[in-house]
Amino acid sequence: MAVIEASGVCLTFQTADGPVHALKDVDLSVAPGEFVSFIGPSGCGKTTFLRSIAALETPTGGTLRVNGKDPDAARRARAYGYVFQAPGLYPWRTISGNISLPLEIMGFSKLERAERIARVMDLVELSGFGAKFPWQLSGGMQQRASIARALAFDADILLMDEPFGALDEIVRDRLNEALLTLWRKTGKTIGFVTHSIPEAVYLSTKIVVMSPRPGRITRIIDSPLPPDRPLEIRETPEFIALAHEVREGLREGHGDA
Amino acid sequence: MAVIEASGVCLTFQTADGPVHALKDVDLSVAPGEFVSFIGPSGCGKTTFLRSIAALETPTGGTLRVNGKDPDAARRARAYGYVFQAPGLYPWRTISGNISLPLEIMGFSKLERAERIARVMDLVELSGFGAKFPWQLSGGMQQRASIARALAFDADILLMDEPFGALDEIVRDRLNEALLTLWRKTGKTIGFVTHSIPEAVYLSTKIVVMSPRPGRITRIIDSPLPPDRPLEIRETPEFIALAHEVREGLREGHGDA
Amino acid sequence: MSALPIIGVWLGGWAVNIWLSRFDTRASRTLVAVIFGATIIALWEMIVRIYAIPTVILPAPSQIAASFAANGSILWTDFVQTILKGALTGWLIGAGAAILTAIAIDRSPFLQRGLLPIGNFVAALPIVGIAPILVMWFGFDWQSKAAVVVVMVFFPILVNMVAGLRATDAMQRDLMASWAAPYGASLWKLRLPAAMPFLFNGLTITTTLALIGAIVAEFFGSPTRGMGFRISTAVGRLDLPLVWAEIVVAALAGTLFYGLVAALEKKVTFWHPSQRR
Amino acid sequence: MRRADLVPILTVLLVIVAVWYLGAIRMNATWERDQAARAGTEVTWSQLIPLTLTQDRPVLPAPHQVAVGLWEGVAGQAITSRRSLVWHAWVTLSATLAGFAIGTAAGILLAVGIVHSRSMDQSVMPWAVASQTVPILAIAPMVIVVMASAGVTGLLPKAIIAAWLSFFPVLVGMVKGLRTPDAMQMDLMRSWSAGRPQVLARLRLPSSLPYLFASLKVAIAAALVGTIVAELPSGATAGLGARLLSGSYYGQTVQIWSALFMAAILAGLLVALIGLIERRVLARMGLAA
Amino acid sequence: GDLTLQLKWVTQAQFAGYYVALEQGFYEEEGVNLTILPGGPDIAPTQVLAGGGADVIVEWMPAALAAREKGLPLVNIAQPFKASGMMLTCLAETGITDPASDFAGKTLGVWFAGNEYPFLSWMNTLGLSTEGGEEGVTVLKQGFNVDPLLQKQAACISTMTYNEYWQVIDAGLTEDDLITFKYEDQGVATLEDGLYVLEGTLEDPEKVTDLVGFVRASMRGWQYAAENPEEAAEIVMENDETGAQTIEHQTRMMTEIAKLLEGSDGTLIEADYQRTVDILLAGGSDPVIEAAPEGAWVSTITDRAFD
Ligand SMILES: Nc1ncnc2c1ncn2[C@@H]1O[C@H](COP(=O)(O)OP(=O)(O)OP(=O)(O)O)[C@@H](O)[C@H]1O
Ligand SMILES: Nc1ncnc2c1ncn2[C@@H]1O[C@H](COP(=O)(O)OP(=O)(O)OP(=O)(O)O)[C@@H](O)[C@H]1O
Ligand SMILES: Cc1ncc(C[n+]2csc(CCO)c2C)c(N)n1
Ligand SMILES: [Mg+2]
Ligand SMILES: [Mg+2]
Repeated sequence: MAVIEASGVCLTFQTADGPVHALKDVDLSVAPGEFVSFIGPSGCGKTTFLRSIAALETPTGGTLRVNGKDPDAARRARAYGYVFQAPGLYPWRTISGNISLPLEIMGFSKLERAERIARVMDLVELSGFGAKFPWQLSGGMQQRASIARALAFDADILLMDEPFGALDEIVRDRLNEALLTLWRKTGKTIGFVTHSIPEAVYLSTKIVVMSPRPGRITRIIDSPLPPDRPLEIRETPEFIALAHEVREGLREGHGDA
Repeated sequence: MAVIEASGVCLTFQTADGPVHALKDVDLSVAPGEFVSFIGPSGCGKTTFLRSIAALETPTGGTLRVNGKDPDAARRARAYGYVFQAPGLYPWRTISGNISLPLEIMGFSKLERAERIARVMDLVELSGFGAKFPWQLSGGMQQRASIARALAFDADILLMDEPFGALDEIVRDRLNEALLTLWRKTGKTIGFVTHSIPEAVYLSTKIVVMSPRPGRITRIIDSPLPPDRPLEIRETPEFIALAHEVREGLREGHGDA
Repeated sequence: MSALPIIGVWLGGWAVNIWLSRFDTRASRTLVAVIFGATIIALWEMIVRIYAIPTVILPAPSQIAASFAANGSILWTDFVQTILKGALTGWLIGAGAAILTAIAIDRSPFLQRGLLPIGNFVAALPIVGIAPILVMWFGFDWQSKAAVVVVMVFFPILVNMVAGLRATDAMQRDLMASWAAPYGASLWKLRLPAAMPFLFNGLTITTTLALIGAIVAEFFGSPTRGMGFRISTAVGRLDLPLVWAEIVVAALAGTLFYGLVAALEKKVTFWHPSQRR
Repeated sequence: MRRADLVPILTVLLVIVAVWYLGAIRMNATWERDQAARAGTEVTWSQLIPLTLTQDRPVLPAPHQVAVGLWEGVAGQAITSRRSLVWHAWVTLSATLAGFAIGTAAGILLAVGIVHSRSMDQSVMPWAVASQTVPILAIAPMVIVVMASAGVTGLLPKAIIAAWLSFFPVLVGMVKGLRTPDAMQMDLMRSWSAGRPQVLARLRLPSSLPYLFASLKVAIAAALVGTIVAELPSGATAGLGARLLSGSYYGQTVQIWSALFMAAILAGLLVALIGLIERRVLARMGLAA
Repeated sequence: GDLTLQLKWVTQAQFAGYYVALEQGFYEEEGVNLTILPGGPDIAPTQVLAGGGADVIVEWMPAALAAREKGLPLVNIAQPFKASGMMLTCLAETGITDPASDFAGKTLGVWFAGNEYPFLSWMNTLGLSTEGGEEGVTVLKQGFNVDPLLQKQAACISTMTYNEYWQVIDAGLTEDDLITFKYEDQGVATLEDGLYVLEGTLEDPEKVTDLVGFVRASMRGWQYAAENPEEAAEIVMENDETGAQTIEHQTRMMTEIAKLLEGSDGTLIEADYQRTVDILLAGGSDPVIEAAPEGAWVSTITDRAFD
């Protein structure tokens, strides 16, 4: 059974300047354990689609099922971990306090909280920084903390909206590697929005290219790359060819800037 | 004669936690009409160096000459156009009002202002948006407006601090092309800070790789690429080799993330 | 038992408002506020009547309205004396002086560092306390009321304006520097516009302060007109409906004054995020 | 206040004191000249200056006279004495604190309601603004009398007037503060399917604290003003306001100014105290600036 | 039983009788548990009474009768003060010598909040408008002190023989610098500082008994105060919560008050009442009261008290 199943999903925002068609007739099926990247020019509806999956927006047409339920039921069943572009940590809580927050809300016991916090902090290589406040950490560390927070409660589906947009290339490479490892180890289903073609190609099993006005899917590219991907894979011809294909797909839908 | 001539430039910030060595023994010579990119991990002093050139910071050691004068004299002679990472438009002025501002300050006549505004708006593909206020435009458009503003008064030296950091890849490609064209046409000297290796390689005649703690130059790579560069050049072996060299240079100086 | 209709009216008004608030248009928002006010007035009238509260303690809204209608010319004279002459003049002078002072000290970090903490301190003081002194210095007529208002509004506006002049972000200042802009240009084209949201913060806060200052100062001596004078005299004569009519005038004038400044703010600082939506 | 600011602050204070002395000489000179004229004599400047600075009922007392008045009021009396400024300050302080507590509680509760109920937002806010334009200070005497008729006397009527003035800044600040969490933070809460009370306790309240403290500083100053004005009409009861009034009644300008400075010091201390608590709390929360 | 007394003004020797009686235990002897509420510039005792905040008030008769006409049924139950202490004090340098001819065009300071009636009656009898101009007088709402005279903001200000007048003197002016017009001398004196209750109170026999005891004790207090001005001033000082009074001023005030008490045993003299009413009724277009009041005083309390 598909984890995410969209057919004919439409979403129109009513604004003061008239309706904005953020999504139109979007069809997509994501199998368990897939790593799906969404790429496309600004305003093409990537965020809107991710938010619809997480029941943070409600589509105005079509059907969208998550784990066979409607998205809001899935949300209430705490099926999602969501990572935004900015770390969005609470400045008045320490790093472990931040990771602990969703666990507190979901009613985990104190003991279990401590255990889970330790595990995810280790996973994102932040052990030892638990007592620090967010602003005492670099941007990259903050972003890792926010990923740890989304991982802590072990949702099946991880949705990440440009999580590495603000980081410099070297740090980004490292986090990309870490994310791949995590995905291989846990077998989670991941939805990932990015602006970077190499990043999309490097990470995904499936690349969804979108185009704006109205927001729709123009290409779905399945990646032939193996799950094990050293950073150097980016200089292989397969990689470059795939990147080229994605770039082509992007150009098509890119009428204007 | 070199446009920018730095020898042994040091800059130390006195902070509450003790001195921060933002720049140490920086030597660099930039000839007229060169396109110099600065690349390096966060905090390595790229911004600080660019600001020192523009006389927005004062080095604490070494000598720095611009057009043979000291930077402050060059500033007063209006030698610089400066583009910051964020657009920094004045929200109470329209787009053309913003572009007009430096022209008003420098005492251009009304007629000439109008003429120049039209020209640079056309250059950055913003014609027709002159009467809009900054917040009515997308981030990319705002950034282009801020570039137009720096171009309007035709300074010899253009200093750009991660001007395209916030833009999506396609728009970024376009602006990169436009910037190259402009540079070829006008023969300006350009100093350009970026985090993106492909961008640095694509644009520059000279790539300056920096490393932090203390901020210093670790490599200066002169580009063998021809001035005429179609976007496809990025898939050529020379390009990839150059990118590889830059990445190596970056890794060297990159102790931690 | 007699409380039943009161509770009924309250619940009724509340229910209508909950229903109305869902529309969230401009008209419905106004209507909600009006209904809220009308409910309170209706409750007031009912409470006064049902519990037979003596007029000398709390007059009913209907009595206040009657007194308002009957004393139009008195209310107008008092309005002119206290609000137009005392509060408005004082507010204009105080605001003008504060703005000019702020610009004057803006260039001197020394003065800023010396004056601002003191200004902040003075802005928190119970300035009305100096009303008797200023009445002693400036005489009985509106001039002393205006003086009280000047002193009351000066520091809050000064502090806000100075903060505003410094509120330009570093990038905007650096841009000016990179264009080698002279002082006048950067004041006129950058710092004054950037200071407007702060300035208006000070201006709106002080509208109500100005009214309070002008009215209270009349307690320390006044000619035989003015809202503070009338209120204390009418209390002495047990003419409570007139007292409340004056209060209504004060509240109306205050709300209007506040509204005007807020509207001006909207016009001048249209570009500020808090004004957009 | 940083060390480096001390020199400019002292300089400005020095200038103020100098101007004050000059003003005192000028304003008090009229009286000395009139007295001389009545006695048919002339006064020279050198006689005038010491005379103007030592009057019993100066129009403007000289700084040292106020300082002496303040010192005698504070240190020259047993603090339980009716003549002790400390005692009067305490009377005023207790009503101020009570009013401040009531006002703050009301402001916070209203703000929570407004943030959660749209109909409350639309109906309460405009009237809260209007409430502040009611010249409460002018009707303070009436409020006191009316409350007395309902059997409420002593500290509470003053506290209510103080509360009336102090709830507004808290309300405005808290509404703003409770609404500061950005869409992303709210969305995070939603993606964890947190309930309203959880969002309030774990997101809205903590993020509103900086706003709360900023408003509390304004509110405590407003509460002090309210208490002092509420003390004015009942001239014979205790408190700094009563001191101010009786000073005025008997033309004791030194007493007025001493009471005024005592009030100023009280205001300064209260604001500083809140600032201290603010720094402590925010530091513990990692929000210190 | 319990009684609450609302004074007209701040704690000072003007009310010494009540404080002395309280301190000497006279009220206790009568079985009255008295609470004294000091007044202030903006406290209208009539309003406090109407609101139920007090059982008895000290008030001037013009204000009491005006309130009665407004529908608040005030009744005078005793009148400790025989004579009026009101006067206008003018600077001699203004050249005012005769009220009838010299006030026109001048600025005069007047107390409001219910204290303006005697002045308005006087101006009515003089035929002077209080709206300013050449023909009338300009009226200032006089604040809390005598500054308007010292600052020459007014030609004359209202003073009491026992209080403000001496503040002017204390400020450094001499009697020669001043010229005073007592209301008594001008024939416009109205009764001051009487004791008033609401009609309803008199219908309650228990309260009436308390009031009888209260009036008897109060008059003992007044007598004691008049005979021992220094001790009375001391007692006043002890009861002053502001701590602003000086013993010299209070002693002098007590001496002056004693003069106003002379000739009264606390019983209202009908002729004085009639004179006050006539003055208030007089004066052309805008009299203080429109009609002669009925039942505005009773002698039952004083009769029982001084039997
Ligand atoms: N709440 C909203 N109200 C109205 N229009 C909206 C809203 N949210 C998004 N939109 C519009 O919907 C379209 C799609 O927006 P969306 O944020 O999904 O784009 P995106 O692909 O994530 O772009 P970006 O790369 O810039 O993040 C845009 O035109 C946007 O302006
Ligand atoms: N005004 C300042 N005061 C103190 N330290 C500063 C100041 N400006 C910069 N620094 C420090 O100087 C170093 C260099 O900063 P700079 O901004 O030049 O880095 P950068 O290379 O531009 O980094 P980024 O890629 O993050 O923009 C950093 O360690 C920074 O913390
Ligand atoms: C605002 C104000 N109102 C009235 C009086 C006058 N007053 C009422 S009782 C009394 C007797 C004590 O002197 C006096 C003078 C005043 N002084 N100030
Ligand atoms: Mg997006
Ligand atoms: Mg930088």
